[in-house]
Formats: sequence, structure tokens, C-alpha cells
Amino acid sequence: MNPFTPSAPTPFASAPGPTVRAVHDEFHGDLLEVSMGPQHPSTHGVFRMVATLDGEQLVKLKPVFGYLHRNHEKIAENTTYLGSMPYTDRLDYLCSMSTNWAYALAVERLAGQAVPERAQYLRIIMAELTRLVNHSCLVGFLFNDLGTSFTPLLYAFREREKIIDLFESLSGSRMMCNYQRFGGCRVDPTPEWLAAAQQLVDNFPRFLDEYERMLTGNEIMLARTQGVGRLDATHAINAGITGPVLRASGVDYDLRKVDAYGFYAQFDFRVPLGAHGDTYDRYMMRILEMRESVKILQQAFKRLPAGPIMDPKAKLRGFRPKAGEAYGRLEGPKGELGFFLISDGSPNPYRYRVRPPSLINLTLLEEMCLGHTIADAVVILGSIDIVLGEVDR
Amino acid sequence: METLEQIRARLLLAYPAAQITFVTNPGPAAEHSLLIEATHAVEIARWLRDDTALHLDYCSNATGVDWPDKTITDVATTTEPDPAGGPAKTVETKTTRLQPGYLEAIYHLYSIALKQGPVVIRLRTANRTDAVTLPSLTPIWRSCDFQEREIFDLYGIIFSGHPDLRRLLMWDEFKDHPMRKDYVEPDDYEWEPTAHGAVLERAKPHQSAAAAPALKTGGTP
Amino acid sequence: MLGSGIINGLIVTAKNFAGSYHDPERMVTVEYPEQKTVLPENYRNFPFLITENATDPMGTLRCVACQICEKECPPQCIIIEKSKDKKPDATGKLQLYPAIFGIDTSVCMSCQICVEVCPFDAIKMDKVFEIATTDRFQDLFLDRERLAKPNSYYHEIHPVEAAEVDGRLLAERKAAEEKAKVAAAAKAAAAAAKPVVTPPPATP
Amino acid sequence: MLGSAAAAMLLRNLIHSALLLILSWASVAAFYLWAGAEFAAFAQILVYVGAISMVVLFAVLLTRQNQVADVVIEPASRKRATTALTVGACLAGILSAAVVASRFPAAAVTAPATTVKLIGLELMERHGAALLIIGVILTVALIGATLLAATEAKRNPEDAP
Amino acid sequence: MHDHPYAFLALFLGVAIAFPLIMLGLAGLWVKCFQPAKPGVLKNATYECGLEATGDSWIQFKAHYYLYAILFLIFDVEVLFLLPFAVAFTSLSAGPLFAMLVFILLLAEGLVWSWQRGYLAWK
Amino acid sequence: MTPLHLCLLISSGLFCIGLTGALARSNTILVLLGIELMLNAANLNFIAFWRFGPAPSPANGMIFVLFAIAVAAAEAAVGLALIIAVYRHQKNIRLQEANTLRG
Amino acid sequence: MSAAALTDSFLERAPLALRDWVVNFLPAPLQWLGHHLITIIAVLAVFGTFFAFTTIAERKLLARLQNRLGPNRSGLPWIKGLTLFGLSQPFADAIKTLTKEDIVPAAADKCLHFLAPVIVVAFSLMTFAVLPFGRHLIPVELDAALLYFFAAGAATELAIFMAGWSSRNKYSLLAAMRALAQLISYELPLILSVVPIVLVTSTLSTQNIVLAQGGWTFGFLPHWFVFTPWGFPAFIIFLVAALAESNRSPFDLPEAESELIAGHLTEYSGFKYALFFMAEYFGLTALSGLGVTLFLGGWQAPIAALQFIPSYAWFMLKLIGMLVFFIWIRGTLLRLRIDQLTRLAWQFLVPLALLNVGNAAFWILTASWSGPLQLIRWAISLAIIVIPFILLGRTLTAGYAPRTYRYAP
Amino acid sequence: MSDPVTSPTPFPAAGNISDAEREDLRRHGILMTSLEELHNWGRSNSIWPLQFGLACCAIEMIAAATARFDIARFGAEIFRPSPRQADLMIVSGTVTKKMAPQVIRLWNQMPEPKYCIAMGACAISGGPFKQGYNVLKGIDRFIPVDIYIPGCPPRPEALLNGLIQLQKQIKAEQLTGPNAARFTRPEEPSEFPIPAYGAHDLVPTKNDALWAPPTPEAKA
Ligand code: SF4
Ligand code: SF4
Ligand code: SF4
Repeated sequence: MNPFTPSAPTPFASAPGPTVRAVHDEFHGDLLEVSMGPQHPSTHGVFRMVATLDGEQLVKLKPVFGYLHRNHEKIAENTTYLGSMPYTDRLDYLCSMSTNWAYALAVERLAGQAVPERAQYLRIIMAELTRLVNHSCLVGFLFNDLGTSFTPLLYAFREREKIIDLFESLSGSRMMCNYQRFGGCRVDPTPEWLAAAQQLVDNFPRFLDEYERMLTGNEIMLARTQGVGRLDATHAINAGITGPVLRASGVDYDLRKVDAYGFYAQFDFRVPLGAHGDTYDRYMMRILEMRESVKILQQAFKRLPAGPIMDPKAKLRGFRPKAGEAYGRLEGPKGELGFFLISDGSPNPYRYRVRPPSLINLTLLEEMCLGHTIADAVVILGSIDIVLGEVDR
Repeated sequence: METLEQIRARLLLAYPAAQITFVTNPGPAAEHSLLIEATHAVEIARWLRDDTALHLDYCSNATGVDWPDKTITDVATTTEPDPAGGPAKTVETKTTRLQPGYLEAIYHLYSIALKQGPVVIRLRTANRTDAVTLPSLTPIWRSCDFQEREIFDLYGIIFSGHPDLRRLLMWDEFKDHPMRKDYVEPDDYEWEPTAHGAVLERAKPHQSAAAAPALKTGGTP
Repeated sequence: MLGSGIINGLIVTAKNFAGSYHDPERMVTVEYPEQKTVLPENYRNFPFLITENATDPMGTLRCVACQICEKECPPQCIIIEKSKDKKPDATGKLQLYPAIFGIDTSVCMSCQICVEVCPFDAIKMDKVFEIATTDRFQDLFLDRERLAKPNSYYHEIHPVEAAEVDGRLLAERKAAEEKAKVAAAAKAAAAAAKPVVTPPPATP
Repeated sequence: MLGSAAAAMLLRNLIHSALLLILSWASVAAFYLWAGAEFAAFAQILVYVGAISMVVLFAVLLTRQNQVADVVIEPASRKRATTALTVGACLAGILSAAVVASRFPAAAVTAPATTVKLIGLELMERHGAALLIIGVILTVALIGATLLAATEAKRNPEDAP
Repeated sequence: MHDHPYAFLALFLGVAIAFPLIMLGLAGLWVKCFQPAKPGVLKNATYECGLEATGDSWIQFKAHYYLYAILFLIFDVEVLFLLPFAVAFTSLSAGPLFAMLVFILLLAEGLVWSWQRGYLAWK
Repeated sequence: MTPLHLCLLISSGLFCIGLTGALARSNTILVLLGIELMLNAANLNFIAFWRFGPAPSPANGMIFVLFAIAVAAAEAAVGLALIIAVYRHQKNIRLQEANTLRG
Repeated sequence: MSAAALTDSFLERAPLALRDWVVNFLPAPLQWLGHHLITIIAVLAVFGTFFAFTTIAERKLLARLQNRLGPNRSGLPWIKGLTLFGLSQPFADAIKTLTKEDIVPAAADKCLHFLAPVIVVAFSLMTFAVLPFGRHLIPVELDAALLYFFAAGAATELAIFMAGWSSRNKYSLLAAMRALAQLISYELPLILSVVPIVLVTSTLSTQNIVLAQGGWTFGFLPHWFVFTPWGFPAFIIFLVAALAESNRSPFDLPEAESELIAGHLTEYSGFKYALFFMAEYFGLTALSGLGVTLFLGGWQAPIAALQFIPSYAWFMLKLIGMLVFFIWIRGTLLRLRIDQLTRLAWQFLVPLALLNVGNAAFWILTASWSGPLQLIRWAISLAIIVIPFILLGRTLTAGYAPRTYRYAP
Repeated sequence: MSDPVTSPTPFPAAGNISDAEREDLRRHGILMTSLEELHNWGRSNSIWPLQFGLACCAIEMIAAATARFDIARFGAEIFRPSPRQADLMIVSGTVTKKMAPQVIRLWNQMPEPKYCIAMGACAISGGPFKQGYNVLKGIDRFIPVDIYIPGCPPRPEALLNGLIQLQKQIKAEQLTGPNAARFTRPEEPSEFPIPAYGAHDLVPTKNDALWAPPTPEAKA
């Protein structure tokens, strides 16, 4: 089902500037301009929202970016292609594996580099494990924003540690895996590693069940999230929102299906879709996607072929793709993660651009928050799932 | 999906006055693009979005690129008949000309409705100094909002028609556009024990005293 | 009914509470300074330089100051200055050695690229992470002396990898010796002079 | 009690005034306690400190805009203040003189043993009608006050942010 | 001085107030002896997430729950009558019981009324 | 002086302060609070006569105080609601200007 | 009293005897003063320590809920290698906060900023005065003790308002308003939940209420009010309201971290902050104590055979049980929004509490029913409360339900 | 302490007490030292960090608070969101120039005694991002740092290790005497100037009173 109808009115054709929703008002008071962030317990880093409040209600909300602008693109344009790989770890520091892959994907497109089958499978395994990490952490953080005293977050991190341990024993670092290379992967996992990973994946639904039992049916949770931060499909598409946030609004768009990059076409998994586009749907999208990821992982472990993990023609040093440009994108845990590269034939990319899902998913933050209370704004932000390393780069 | 040439043809039918150039991409990815002249950009973009066959309802990526001025050396070979009557001499005249630089905004368009794409369109400014205005595509695709602000911030392209064109990443008092190729970074490398290469150049003035102790720790065995 | 979801939540937390006393799956705390998690073989923190011989670390650095790692290091945190003279390396070839080799660990991003690009297996990743300090300038710039660690240490922290590397080096050395022998024989046959420089034995 | 009441009436800062008044109400309660009227004392605290104070604070916070311009300096209001002061002082003099001058029949030496139960019985058995009237008054007050406070205000255009 | 029935409460209040004061005094003493207070313009500036505080927070506040405050006030008074009634309940005759019933119903009606009008819903 | 005298003196003092405040201040909230103070003074008298007066009835004074408190509460609720209603139209809580109020 | 009471009488009276013994050393005219002062200081000392251990217990229990260990290595100064399981942690915190610099923001209302923590501690302490800790241990017996308790409790939220408003910080101001909203919403259900007990016991005195809960059916079914069809709902309402009154999760809106930084505490540092912290725990303990007194039989032993354990020990045990429950709640639940908070109070708790008053009245009026009528009495009584509970619960959660999801074709 | 030459070391190294210091100790008397010890014990066991994360390192900081590593064992799990109640600022992540004034302001708003840990390469020196135009090359250019924890990111254990070192440092602090701790000395500043946003860079780019690169003599 596609919500888009060709004759749909142009959303935000007029200036989508500051919109002050007419707040139903009994005692209108002075407006209070409150800054949430950059140092704030629930802006997930150094994000800042300038909220204008009427009582507890938001009448205006302006995001302010750049507090973590680390000049990633500029640095990458002064570094070799390989040298940027560890930097991509630090873009979305919760899911370095899929960011690595997105970059590798773009470079491989740029250079016309092939990737062996086993490496493709390994990439899918890593990406889906990363999705588990990201989504479980996100859900934990979301509940923190909802006001639990860390318990769900800590349970989530307990599970995350297990996956992180896997990453560490494979790639050497807990968070900054630096695992993908142009034309393959860096390390081949041992059979013990694969067995451990498989066991973890098999146990993961148990954790999810417990988690859902604890929180999904909780009345407070339902009341806090259902109907909060509605986002309708037309606006979401127009604002370039991607990933679980888009699918929560009911749009069937998952790059794993659409682009079928890697070997995703060979996997059997479903794409969950929401109907209301509210915070609860966004939360449930994550939970359901984790369940689907588990399915993908189990298939991948079963079918993982033997073979090399690097294309023999791949070059580590002295890598100079031909002049040209390429845009590579994949379905990151947060949405469409793209890399746009222009090569002029030199060892450094001429233009290196990251299409950050976190930043673009924030486009409609204000519209989603208006009319809600300040407490909801925090939750809505949490449900969008941003990571500042990627927002500001 | 239609090829880019077909799209271009249809576009030219719809907007005969518009200048639409086909830009080839020589790399293996072969993602070609359409260069669209600024005056018609908004209409063309709206057409691309609303056209039922294309339905490019989703602008994934908007980015800026800086192409600085280039000196291009043309070698013209002329054959001059030798006045002395000998064999005609080929004379190579080298003329250097300045190819003016420009700033470019590139948009990657996809269709979520029809699950197709990408169509890449690019807009170019006249130069890099004073004529850096391009029409904003935010009214067409809201997703360009932050991205165009970012391009404005980092490249200095002014998007006319953008609802809220402010710096996105740097502070408002900041004067430069740091992603341009000729941007000079602030000199704050006071201490750099491992300076070399490009860093060394910048760190040199500060190095003489500071880095010495670190370097001294080497020594021969 | 209203409240059932809340009671479910309470049951889950109660289970976890009870589990934290008897279930190692749930009680995952590692009491750090006393207990330590076993670092996996692949763990990496900062690079170190391999010396063949623990007694003469500076004399037996494997590094030949080719400066590849310096160039490839993404944040440019390695500094190398070539020596003026040459020393024989593990395979017996006369090589340059680094007169200055420094890594600024306050910049290093532990990316392991230097290790990957080094053609001589001279630089490897260390596992030490308890290096908090009060003095950034004195303690965090590691010079040659502090970077050099014997091969035996490498075997200790990365046994599998080190064995593989040593095997490869041994093969290479054998091949080199063979070649040298052939060359020497050829030379001897030709001139019958000039002694062969024997390499220092590598510490296992 | 008197001091805080007087200060409350004098202070410029409305919040301070309100808080001081709460203090003076609390001390009235203490006075009741001294007099042995336990139930009345706690009732006083509960209603005045716990509830009326809330409404007052809300009212102050909802209408803060003019608090700075609450003028005593303006000639008109200064005149008023002086008149009020004289009236108050005169009345105070007259009343205290009257009190001092009057003789009362001998007071009961011990406090009447009043338990809550007794109050309840008295209240219900003898003042049932009064109770009902109070009930009506309260309900009417409730409805009236909510209606008053909740009537839709016309939003002035310049209020828009 | 003699033992007044409520002297205990007065004393308790005194001690209860003195207790935090003494603790704060101790803290002040420590500051005086060992740890000079170092106030400063920057340090004593109002906190606002690390930014410079802008605007005044003492504004005219909009509170939807003013209606709740009124409700609360009225019901608080009701409780005031309810409590003595409750205490006397077991020894009351039917008439007063009926009076109280009417009293409570009257007020409950007020609650229902405001509920119906939507005043209890936060908008 | 008997305790009764003392009580009455205090209550008359309170009453006068309330009166002065109610008359002197131009802020309607304060006027209302002044009136509350006067009510309190009256309550004080109830208690005083109940406790120290002749031939006390066991609970009468107290019950009167209860009633008075109830009435005071109702008065405060309505009064403050009125002030707020006026304020909303007028953006002003000063007494003098309140009479210029129309719808 | 049973035979066991003979053995316990000494333990029961020991604290009183100790006090009287000390007071004897004072000159006669001052004895009453000493008598009171010793009581007060004893209350302060006991609950001061209790506070300290509550904080560490909370940290450890929360840690365990979250599969952690919690503070466990504070030990003691001067002695190395001792950890004491981290039990000395609160004292370390106390020393630290006592010696921390005290910052008063330049813009703040200095006077109120100073007064707020003092008042909040003072009044949360005051509520202890009427709690019967044991058979003979009650600081002061008041005829209107319950009313006193609520009156004293009302002042604490006022202090929170003062703290928030005087800080002149935006987050604090929002917190102050929330504190007011919370007070006006939950004071009422709290009091109303108690009225049934007053109806049944015909007294406002806490000690008498506890006495009314004495006795057992068959020697092991205690006559606590929580085991009656009107007492249990009242207890639940009381619990919810108590959580809200003491600003505990899920009602900790005034210091909602994820929205308002630290709410009204944002600008408090050093010991003033600790005072607020202390007051929160005092308030929580006092309310738990009241809950124990009213519903859980106060200091009464749960089983007749266990009466030999002194009554104050039972009180403390039940108190600890209540606190553990509160900590458990805190470790599990998420925070309500301010509108939901007021809605829960006014559209759910208040009507339910009012109905419950009627329920109790019914219970009294049918006290004479027995035999099969007794069962009918239970059934009616339960119906009076359960049906509205379900109906009101429906309206409260109308529109909220777990959903099922579809997948892309 | 950022300048190893001019400022005295913050605490005497253990087992390295000079005669003057010993004399000092005697003058203090046993009471003073035990007070000191009590004070230091309290503070070192109750370090409440500011809840404040900048970048990737912050995730590891959070991880240090989670079940696996449990910073609570040291009494340091009370992450306070308001600087007014915090004792320790863990600068965990990249300090950009846009963020630097905020970090410094937060530091200023913390009450004494306060400590600062620079966690990760970025906080120490700008780390991998030091070539960026918007990245501050070390937070110690503006505020004094007590402990540096290198790594990118440092493992949670490394943070715990840093915390233990900080505890040791606190335990060695003195209240009086020539080596008295920073917070006891009236002349030591407790707040630091906040740079302004300039047209190209922060103005000034560093706090000259606080930070100077090492000079050749420092090594000798
Ligand atoms: S690990 Fe990476 S950053 Fe560190 S020295 Fe090696 S190449 Fe450079
Ligand atoms: S470490 Fe390796 S790459 Fe680096 S200079 Fe030495 S030999 Fe060359
Ligand atoms: S040091 Fe490394 S991990 Fe830490 S913030 Fe910087 S880049 Fe991220």
C-alpha cells in the first residue's frame, strides 16, 4: 500500500518557516524560551533545541546543530580513501559496521570493485548485528527519555555488550571496528566466533520477549507514546525521512528490499510497517525489525559460504579510483546512509559527502513536536534516533 | 525507468526555453546527471516530482561541490608555411586561459512511490565570488532544508527562496566557508610533536621550540 | 485491565533482581581493578614497535624507517626520521632504522592502519589500556624507547597472530638466506672473498 | 503573626507577600493551637497553607505582568495609602481601647474538652442545615470560579509570539 | 514555664528548623576555615544547559491547572467537614447521614460538572 | 490582662492590618488577601471567646471557625478567579482601572 | 495480651525506660523539656540514620534490579582494604556535600533560595511526630493526628515551589509549577483514601487506628485494613498518591531529568542540595510510615505467635518493606506526563476514593451481616469498587492499546 | 598542572615527602591529618560526574555506568545533570570550537572542589579530528585537566582506571600547607574566561595563563 497519491497537495510548498500552531488557550502567559541542550540529559549528545513554551506546551522549536561538527568531510578530502575508513567508524559511533559498509559500498561503486561472496555474507551479518545493537540501545535511550531510572537502558546495554564483545574479538575494537575494506572485509571470523555469534542470535529473541513484557504493554508507556509526535506519510517522504521512522508512518521503503544491495535479495525477511506514525509505532518498528534481523542472521549463519574475504584485485595502498562520481547508499539502522564521492583520479577523494540519515530525519522535528508538551518533545526526539556524530559530522 | 536522455528530451518538450545539459560520468558507476540552468530549476524540479512516470518524490541527498578556478593550458598547433619556402613548420602556441570556477549543488532524486532512481541533477553558480545564488529546492523537497543550509554554511551558495537560510553547523559570527578548496584553516597548531607533511607547514612557526624536546628523545642507539 | 502492564513490568524487574544473585547471565559485572575481562586476541589499543631482542631493543628494531605507516596514518600521529647509517635487519639485509620514531597516543585513533600497511611486520598493536596520566605532554608522546617491545611480548599478547607472523618471517628469512647463500656461493665462486653478515637471531 | 502580616501588606514583591501571608496564617494556626483548638488549627493550616496559598500563588503567577508597576509612588495611590493608614491606625486605636476598657465575665480555666468526635457530632446533629448551606455555597463557588476562570479570553493579536 | 499540651509540637518545630540550619552552619564553617568561597560572575550565572542564560524566567506563567487549584481548594474544604463527620459516623442518626450524603453529592456533582465541561482534561 | 484581652488585641491588630492593606494597595490580589486577613481576625475572636469566654459550649466556636474557613475559601476561589478573568481582558490587576472594564 | 507479651514487655518499654532514666537527672521543672527533647532527638537520630541507609539501600537495590552490584567499596577512612560492602557510602556522600562549595546564583532570590531547603526538611520531619512507632512509642498523641499529618505535609510542596521559583532558572520555574500541580492533584486522593479508615475506626488518632487493627482470625489472619474490600483499594490509592506526594518515580515530574535537568534542584549545590534529598526521603519514609500505620496494622505483629518481637521492630520491618516496594517501582516504571498526572488524580483516583468512602460506609452499616450474608457483603463491597475501577480505567486508557502490525507485501 | 614548569605539582608523589613537608605534617598535628583523611575519603568515594557526553567516548562513558563495568561500585554512578551538584567533569569526546564555550561555562558553574577528566584522544588533543577547522585541540587549553585518558575511545575499564587514579589523587590532597590543594588556595582561579566566537576562530584560541606548550627545559 502506498500512501502517496499523485495529486497529493504539495506539502510545505509555502515557506515552512516558523509555524505557530494556534494553541487552544485559556490562560495564555508569556512565552518562555528554554534551551534544551547542548548539555542536556536527553538530547543524546550535544544537540540543542530552542523550545518556546507556553506553559508546558511547545509553540516553537528550533533545532541548533553543529556542536559536534568535526569536519569529517574536510578531513576525508585531505586523506586517502583508506584513511577515511576509520573516520566513518566515528560518524555513527553506535553502528560503525554499517557505516563502514556504506562507505565501502560507495567506494566500490566508484572504483568498480567486486566483492567476494563470503565477504558479502559477513557484511550482512555485521550489519544486522549492528542493527540489533543500535535498536536495542535506542529503545533503552528512549525509555530513559520517558523517565525510567535507567533500567531498560541497562538491560539493553547488557545485551549490547555481548554483541560488542563479538565485534571486539573479531575486529579488535569495541566500537570502532574499522572492519570493511574496499573489496571485502579485514578479518575472517573463526568457526568459534561464528558459533558464539549464532548462539547469541538464537538467544536474542528471549531478551526481546522479556523486554517487551516489561515495557510494551505498560499503560504509562502506551499513554506517553501513542498519538505523540504523529508524522504522516506524505510529509515524511517529502522531508526525506528514511528508515524505521518512515516505515512507522506506513511507507514501504526499505533499501534492503528496494536496492537489494549486498546479497539481501537472497534473504527471506519482512518489512514491518506502522499505521499511525507516532512514537509508539516508531518504537515498535525497532522491536519488530530486531526480530526480522534475527531471522536474517540465522539464515546468514546457515548459508555462509567458504571462500576468500577479499577480492584479490583489491589494493590496500595506492588506491586511486578513476575520475568519476558515485553515490552509494544502504539501509543503516537509522535510515538511508549514503556516501557521495567524486574522484579526480588522485589518492584522495575530490569530494566526499555523507548523507546522514540522523540529520535529515530531524527535518520535521518541529512539526512533530508542536502542540505537545516539553516532555513529549524529548520523547519524540528520542524516537527519531539520532546520533550526533552523524548529524553534525 | 526512463534513461536520463529520455527524461531530458521530455523535459525539453515541457520547458523549451530551459537549458538542460547532459553530464556524463566517466567512472565505472556511470551515474550521469542533468545540469539544469538556474532560472528554470524550480519548475523543472517540480515537474520531476509530479510527473507520473518519474514521481521523484524523494530527494535523498543534496550536496555542494567547489570547483575552483583552473588555469588550462591550450596547446594550439598551427602550421605555418615557412616564408623561406622550406617545409611548413608546426608551431605550438601555448595559451593559458583561466577557466572560471563555480560552485555546484547536486541533488540525488529517487522515487519512493515507484521505487526507482536515482536521477541526479546539478545546478551551477556563475562563479565563486559574487554570483553564488541558486534557487532553493526546499519548497519542492523539504528534505533539502537542512542540506541546503549546510551547503550555504560550508560552500557559501546562497539559496534564494529558502525559508530559513542560516548557518547550520558553524556559529553565526563565522565568516568563512570552510569546505571550499581555498579555505585557509585557522592557525592553532601550537604544539605538535608529530608534525609532518601538510601539518608541518602549519605547525612550523610554532615548532621551533615546542617540538624540539619530543624530537630530541630519539637519538642514535 | 488497567495495571496489568505495570505488574508485568514489576515481575520482570523482580526476576532480574533475583537473577542478579544466582544467574551469571544476568549478573554481568566484572569488578574491574581486581577482576579483569580477558582481552580478545585481536584487541588493539596503541601501536608498538617490535624488537627482536629484549636485551638490545634499540639495536634490533624491526622497523626499517620506510615511512609508509607515517604516510598512511590517517590522523598523522606518527613521526619517523630515518637514520643516517644502516644496520642489518632480521633477514640480514642492511637496512635503515628509525633515528626517531614517535607516536602521539593523544592523537592515535587505534585504527591499525599502520599495522596493516607495514610491509615488515615491524609495528603491531598493543593491548595496554591502563595509561591514564596526569601529564599529557610527558606521558602521552611515546618515543622509540617506549614503543619498543620485544617479540616475546608480542607472542604473549597476540599468540596466534605472532606465530603466523614469525612463521612467515622465518620462511622469508630462509628464502633470503638461501638466496644469500646462492649469491654468496656465486660470489665466492666469483671472487672468493668478503664475509657474509649474519643476522642476529630472532628471539622466539 | 502581626509582623509578617504587616510586612506582607507592605512588600512590593507579590510572591514574597503571598509567602509572608502564608506565614501569618500559619501563625494564626499556632495561636489556635495555643488556645487548645487543635482541630481548627490543623484545619487552618490545611486549608490556608495547603490550598488557598496555592490558588493565591497561581493567581500571582498568572497575573505577574504588572507586579513591578504596582505603584505606591503614584500620587493618587499614595494619597490612598495614607488615608488607608490613618483609617487603619484610628480603627486600631479605637478597637484596642475598647478591648482594654471592657470587662469580661471570668473565663473558663480549662479548655473545653473538645474532641474531633464531639465536633463531628455537634456539626452533624445541630448544624446539619448550615452544613448543607455551606455545601451549596461551595458548589456554587466551584462552578462560578471555574466558569470565571475558564471563559475563553479573546487573544489579542499582539500576544501572538 | 510549664508543659503546654502542644509544647512538644513547638519544640519539634524548633528542632526541625534548627537541624538543617545547624548543618548549613557546619558547611559554612568548613568553607570559612579551609575552602575559601570563590564566587564569580561566571560561576554564579544562571545555568542554562551550558549556554548563557537569556531572558528572565520570572514571567507571567501560563498554567492550565489553575482550575485544578480551585477544585482542590473546594474539595479540601469538603474534606474538612468530611473528617469530623467520618469520626462521628458510627454514632450518628439517619438525618445527619442524609445531610452529609447530600453534601457530598453536591460536591461530587461539581466534580462531574467540571468533568463534563472538559475542565478536567488538559488541553 | 487576661488571655482574652490579649487575644482580642491581637485579633484587632490583625484586622486593622488587613483593612489597611485592603484599602491601601492597588493590587487586587493584595486587596483580597487583606480581606482574608480580616476574616482570620474574626476567626481569632471566635476561638478566643470559645476558649476564654464564659460558659463555653463544647464545640460551637470551633464549628463557626470551620464555617468561616469554608466561606473564606469560597471567597478566595471566586475572588481570585474574578481577578484572573478581569486580568485576561485587561492585562492589568490594578484596582483603579478595573472599573473601566467592559466585556 | 498473650503470654508472649510478658516476655516482650521489657523490650517494648526499654526505649521509654531509657528516656525516663535520663530525664531523672534533670531538675524537676525542666523534666518535661528534657522528656520532649530526648524524644525529638531520638526521632531525628533514628530517622537520620534510617535515611542514610535508605539511600544506600536504594542504590544497591536499584543496582541489583539492573543486574549491577552498586556501591560496594567505600570502606572507612584510615583503614585500608576494608570495603564494608559499601555501607559507609552515605557518610562519604554526606562529608562530600557538607564540604562542597555552595553556589547561590546571582539572579536568584537569595532569601527564599536559602529558606526553601530549611523549610522542606523541617516540615518533612514534622510529620514524624504523630507516627506510632511502637506500642508505647509515639512522639505525641493528638486527637486530630491525621489532620496534622496532612497539614504538615502540605508545607513541603510549598517549599519545593519556593526552591524552584527563587532559583530564577527556567527549568526550576517549570518544576515549581509542576510541584504545585502535583500537590493540588494528589493531596486530595491521599486524604480521601484515609477517610474510610476514619469512618470505621471513628478516630483521627493514629495510635487508636493501629489498636483497631489488633487481633487475628485463627491466630494468623491479622485484622489489618488492607485485607478488607474497602481497605485494599484505599491502600492502592494511598500508595499512588503517596508516590506522587513524595515526588517519586513515576511521579517525579518536578525533577524530571530527561526534561528539566534537575528541576527545582538545578541551582542547588552543596549541602542545600543534600537537604532536599534528605527531605525527599524523610517525606517518603513518613508517608510509608503512615501507610503502615493505616493499612498494614502499624506495629502489630502479622501472626499472633510472633508477638514476642517488639512492636517497633515490626513497624520498622514493615516500613522497610514499603520502601523496598517504592524502590522497586522506581526501578521499573516510567514517568507520567503532567496532564496525565492530573488526569489520573482527578478522573480516576478522586472518584474512586469517593466511592470507596461509600464502600466503607456500606461496610459499617452491614457490620451485623453474618453467615452467608457475609459473603454477599463481600461481593457487594467488591463490586462497589471493582466495577467503577474497570469503567474508570477504561475511560482513562481509552484510545491506548497495544497494536498489531502489518508487514510490507 | 598543564604547565609542568611553573605550577607546582598538585600533590606530592607518594613516598616522596620532603623534610619541609614532614615538618609541616607535624605542625598540622594528628587532628588535622585525620580530618584531612576523612575529608578526602568522603570526597574520593563520592565523585558525582556531570551527566554530559560529547561524542563517541560518551558511549563508552555510559557503558562504564552499565552493568558490565558498573562505575557505581566506586560510588560514582550518580550522574548529575546539573553542574551545581557535580564534582567531576568527564570531557568525553570531541570538543568542537562551537561547543568549547559551553564546556567552559559548565566547568565554571561547578562548585569547588571540582575535577576534570579528559577522556579520549579528542578531548586531550583533538585526536583524529585535530586537523579539523572546528575542533579544539585539547580541552586543557581552556580548563585545567586532572587526568588524561588516551584511547579512541578508551575502554570503560580505562575510564575506571582513570577514576581510580583520580581517587588516589584526591586522597593525597592537603587542606593546608604549601602543597594545599587547588580549591583551598584563594588565589587559584575557580572560573576561567570563556572565549568568544570570532570570525575565523575562537577568540582567544587558548587561555595563556593556563596552557603553554612544553619548552625544551621541561624535558631536562
Ligand atoms: S593506529 Fe592508526 S592512528 Fe594510530 S598510529 Fe596507527 S595508523 Fe596512526
Ligand atoms: S613501522 Fe613499518 S611501515 Fe612504519 S616505518 Fe617502520 S617498517 Fe615502515
Ligand atoms: S577520542 Fe575517538 S572515540 Fe573519543 S570522541 Fe574522539 S574520535 Fe570519538
